[in-house]
Amino acid sequence: MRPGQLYLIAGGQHVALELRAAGEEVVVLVGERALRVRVREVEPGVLEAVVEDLRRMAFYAREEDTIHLHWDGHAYTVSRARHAAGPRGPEPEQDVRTPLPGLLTRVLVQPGQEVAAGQPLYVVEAMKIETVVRAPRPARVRRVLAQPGQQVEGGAVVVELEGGP
Amino acid sequence: MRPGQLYLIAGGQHVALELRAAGEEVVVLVGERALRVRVREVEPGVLEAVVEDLRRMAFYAREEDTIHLHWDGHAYTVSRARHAAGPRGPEPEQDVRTPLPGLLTRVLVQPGQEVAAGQPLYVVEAMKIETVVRAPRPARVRRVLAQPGQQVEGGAVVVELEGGP
Amino acid sequence: MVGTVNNRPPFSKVLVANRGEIAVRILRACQELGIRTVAVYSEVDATSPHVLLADEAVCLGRAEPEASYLHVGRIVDAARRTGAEAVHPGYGFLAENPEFAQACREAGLTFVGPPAEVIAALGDKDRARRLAQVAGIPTLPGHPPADDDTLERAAHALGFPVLLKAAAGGGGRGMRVVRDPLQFRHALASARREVVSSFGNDAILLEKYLQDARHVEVQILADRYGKVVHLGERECSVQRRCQKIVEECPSPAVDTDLRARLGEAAVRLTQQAGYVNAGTVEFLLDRDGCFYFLEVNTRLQVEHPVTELVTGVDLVHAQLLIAAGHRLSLRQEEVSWRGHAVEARVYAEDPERGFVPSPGRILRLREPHLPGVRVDSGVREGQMVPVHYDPILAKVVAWAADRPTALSRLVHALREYVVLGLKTNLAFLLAVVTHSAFQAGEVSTEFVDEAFTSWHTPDPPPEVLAVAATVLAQQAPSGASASRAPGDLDPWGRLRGLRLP
Amino acid sequence: MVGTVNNRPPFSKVLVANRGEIAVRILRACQELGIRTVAVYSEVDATSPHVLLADEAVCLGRAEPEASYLHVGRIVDAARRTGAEAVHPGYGFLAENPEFAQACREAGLTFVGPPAEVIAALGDKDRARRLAQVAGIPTLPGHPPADDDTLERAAHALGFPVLLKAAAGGGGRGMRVVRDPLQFRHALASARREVVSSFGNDAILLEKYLQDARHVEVQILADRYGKVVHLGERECSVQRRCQKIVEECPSPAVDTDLRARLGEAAVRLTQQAGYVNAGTVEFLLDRDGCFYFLEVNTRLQVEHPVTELVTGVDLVHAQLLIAAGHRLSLRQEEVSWRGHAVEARVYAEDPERGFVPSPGRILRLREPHLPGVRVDSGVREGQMVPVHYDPILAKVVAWAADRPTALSRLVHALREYVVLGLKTNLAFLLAVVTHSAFQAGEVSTEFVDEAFTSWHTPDPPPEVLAVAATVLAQQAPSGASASRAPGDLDPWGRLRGLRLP
Repeated sequence: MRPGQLYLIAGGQHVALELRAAGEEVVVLVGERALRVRVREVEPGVLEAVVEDLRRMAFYAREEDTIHLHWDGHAYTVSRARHAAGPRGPEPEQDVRTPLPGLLTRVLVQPGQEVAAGQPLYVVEAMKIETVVRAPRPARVRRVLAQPGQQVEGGAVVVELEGGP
Repeated sequence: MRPGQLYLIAGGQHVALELRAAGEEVVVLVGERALRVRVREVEPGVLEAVVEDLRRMAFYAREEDTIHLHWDGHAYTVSRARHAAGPRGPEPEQDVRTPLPGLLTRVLVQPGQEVAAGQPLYVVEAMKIETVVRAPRPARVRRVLAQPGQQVEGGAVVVELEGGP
Repeated sequence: MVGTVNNRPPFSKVLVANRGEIAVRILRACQELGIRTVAVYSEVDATSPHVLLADEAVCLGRAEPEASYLHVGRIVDAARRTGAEAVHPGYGFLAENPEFAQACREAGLTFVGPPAEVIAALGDKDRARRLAQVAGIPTLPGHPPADDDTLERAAHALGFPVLLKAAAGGGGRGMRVVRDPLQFRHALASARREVVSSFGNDAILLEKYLQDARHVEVQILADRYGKVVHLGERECSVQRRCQKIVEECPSPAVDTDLRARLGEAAVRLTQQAGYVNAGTVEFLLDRDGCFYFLEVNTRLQVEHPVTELVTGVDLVHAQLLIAAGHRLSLRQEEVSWRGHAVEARVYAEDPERGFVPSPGRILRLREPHLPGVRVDSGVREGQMVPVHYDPILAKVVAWAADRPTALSRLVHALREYVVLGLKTNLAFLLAVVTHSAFQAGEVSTEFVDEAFTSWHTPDPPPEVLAVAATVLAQQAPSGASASRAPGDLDPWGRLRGLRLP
Repeated sequence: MVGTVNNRPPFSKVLVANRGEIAVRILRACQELGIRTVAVYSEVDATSPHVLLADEAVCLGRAEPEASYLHVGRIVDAARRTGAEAVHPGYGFLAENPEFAQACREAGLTFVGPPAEVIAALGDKDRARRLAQVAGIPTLPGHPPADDDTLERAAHALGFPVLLKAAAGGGGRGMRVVRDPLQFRHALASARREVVSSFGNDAILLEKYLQDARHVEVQILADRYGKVVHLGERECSVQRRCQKIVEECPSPAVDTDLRARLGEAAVRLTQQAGYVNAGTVEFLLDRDGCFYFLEVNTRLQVEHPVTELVTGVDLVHAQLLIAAGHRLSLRQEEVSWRGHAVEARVYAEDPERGFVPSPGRILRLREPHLPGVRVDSGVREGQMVPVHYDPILAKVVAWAADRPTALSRLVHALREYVVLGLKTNLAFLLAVVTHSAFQAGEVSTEFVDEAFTSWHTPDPPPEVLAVAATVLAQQAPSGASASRAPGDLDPWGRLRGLRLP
């Protein structure tokens, strides 16, 4: 464990935390709270976590800098961010990414066009369901990178936006 | 995989097998049969095994030279033996070992005594149930190594036998 | 229930023409009856649970449904080559395709479902409406499939809101509620596009949209000899954009009298249609207890387990026995309803992004198992959930002697359901089943779309952030850290006394 | 069923004074009713499932039962300190100990079971026999507890075979069938030793042993206000050395008329005894349909799930509600039996060595989950099964509309049950439930001991030897080979087309 600052992304939010070693425990400063934490992997995919006086067995899975954790009836995904952000501010919006792989059935905007927040940009069909990808903010269309009828990957940028807040 | 002879113990029987590499497969000679085998661990604790034309997913667990395998509705334990034995002959009988840890409640024999096969030697109580440990073969009692009232470990020798076939 | 002869299997071998949880469900039912089983699969499903469970498995082709689970020729061929006597279509895919039923018949295979002609007649939503009218069952005002202009004029004549429905197919695909006349053309075009890719037919019909209504459906069983019984209703009002997500039996809005009237209508309609095998008649139910015919689903429903748990009748067993020509020995007066069952559908979808399907690898899976809870699952840990099919992972069904206890069981089961690695709707399902309106049984088909517009997935509590941070601050695990070390002392045993001494 | 008031929890907090599957079962029942829960545990159970499931957990002491689950003072103290209102004892341990019930009462805690006086009266097998005789229920000829000489004389007077039974306690402990007069003294001494360590009392009574009989027991529920109903019988003839291993409901030997007569006898006896809460009256049933009183178990039975699945009544919920003073609203004529349920008890024991308990670590655990199958489990993967307690791991219970289908389900479930690392009786259970006599429902309490004397665990087939050899010929795995590699392609996906193309 390397003490110091750590930046996480969870539920679309950036969070800055500070970790300090304290004997067998770690003290994690989250917002205004300081939590004593002890964590061990007891079986592959099972953590034992002691947070303050609470002891819990939790299923988890790790992929590189991301941890999936089932805690108190819910699954959470927490990733390590490369850089800091405002304390628990929204994640800075970047390119619009296709939420899932599928068939690009329609593109509803053209380069140069101004779009409002929430305006449909293009439509992907996958698993028998049409998914409309919308502009996350007011912006201008810079480029359109794929044509209807093409298969697009999850995460692919089909419409590049510029401007906005 | 090292080809060659392999000696296994399974279900109290010794089995000699021969393994030969054959491309991506292994050919295992068991008794008079030659079986083409391909095995991969696909997840921790899950094997994919292809034996001749049969493909099967099987749960397994390995402890050193022992493998536990769930196959076609049954669990089997197979261990690697240190030395050869007759082809599928019975495992040579050795010391009588206590089958489970518990309280030694009674010892029914004395050093020097001749015992018949099946004759009760001593009684262990565990999990609320009395277990009688019997002589596996006609023999003579060499030593008695524990006293009633003592806790004995699983696998411990309480009565040493000598002689017999 | 359905008469069996000396418990001889109804068929020697059955091919299950489906995948996922419903294929697993049907394969198990066959095995219980002593029937040998054949699975079919697409290339991406080579190691899916249904393939591993079957006695034999045949690869149909590439992942695309048209090359695999929708490919009539290949499925019939697989059945022929493996010597299957019957084909069970499950739901979705070819289940309501009359050409498939016909192709099976021509190949000498028993199709586990109604005759092709009945599927065709009832699958055409417009014909089904007319059949219902002939049987004296109320229908909502509407207009048969037509071109865009005709439908738009009809919509204005009916008055908004109106409902667009695919004339072919089911499962909510292509359904659109249109409230704003200006949106009509756009919604119609979108519905036609969605429908054509699912059913190969873009015919859309129109119905007056009934506000604040419940979706209630009646399960029927019909044998080859004209006998039909109903197994009561299922309440399916909890829908997100016309897709059912939580179903229950009985309906909190249906009493004994209404159940008898609904059941009688369903029996009358299916009897007149010459129906055979298991089927479902869907109705809308208004606040005054008036009901209107919606459509007939000529197959096993996703939500069939709630009826099974409450009536004690195994619908898949019944389907197989009826298909084998057995007589239905169950009399209507013998059908009894005991306790309450609720089902929640677990989907691989991302509630944060408008519930888009969220395919990916299941890194960790622990399904909940408690008394009174049944999980019909079609996935395994380590599996890649493919992008090409319906994103359902499993159904969690809770039974108890009364509705509050059944709901309580369902909540516990959903909270104990561990799926890591892909997004699911589990948190959303929990929000729905713990909502006060649902708990009170006071919901219409608009409930979910109205009550959860501002819902979002729960933020991680500080404990989760702290634990995650502690783990992430360590080196990413090498393989070694995941070793099982079976000979060790129980690692849990090392830490004691942190609870009350 | 049992009247609840606005679904308010019957207690705010309940302590469960047990471990393993029955503690898990009771904790879940409490949680479903909205009751907060307290687990107790011994040092070796610090991370057992029941501890992880409860809201709070209190360590009682060392592993030995006397220092933990049998320690009345510590359990009562734990309940007091955690603010529990009631204590549920489960089965075994202190469940039938009147001093414990009394200690709970004196500490102001509700004991979930009958009053201490009733436990004492019925727990004394000799007093219970006399109570049955007073209630007009047939009993077998016998002799009350006495010294060895008196009992031996009585045995000769009764004629062999005779049955030795512990005057205190239950669960088959200390029971011995003595067929050979020469073995009588030896068997008596052995029974006394076994019994004194379990119940702290070596009193043994004698009964004529009824050959070729069935063990059939009746479940009753009694509220505090004198109302008693019965929930029909369970067939428990499948026993190995007087320990039940497979149970079912209904009994293949009991028809409606006999059920009514058995039930009426059980109700009469418990009513006269002032019984409150759930209880079981055990009978022997001979070939002619005559039944004889055996004993009353004043607690929840291990095999209670078969009754729950067939009657739809949750016995643990009922116990809690009755203990809280609710009235039993269930009328006898409302009790109905639907379908058939069979339970098999999975034990950590080694059939190769005379079924000695086989404690150890569970390296791999996959419990079966199919429609109609309930698994009540008390263990988790990775857990060390301790040597100190009853070796039960779980119960597998299958329900279906008819007995053959229920048996078929049970067989499938047992075959899919994966426990690796310790020996279990699973292969033996499979041999029992697939045996032709059991399949035909034609078994007496001697069935297992007679039909399986030469049974041994199946030898590994050549495929298993070949696969094991291939694995063992490789280096023992380092940690790295067990890595999960979540980012990889699905490794199953790499191998295709080995089945039919």
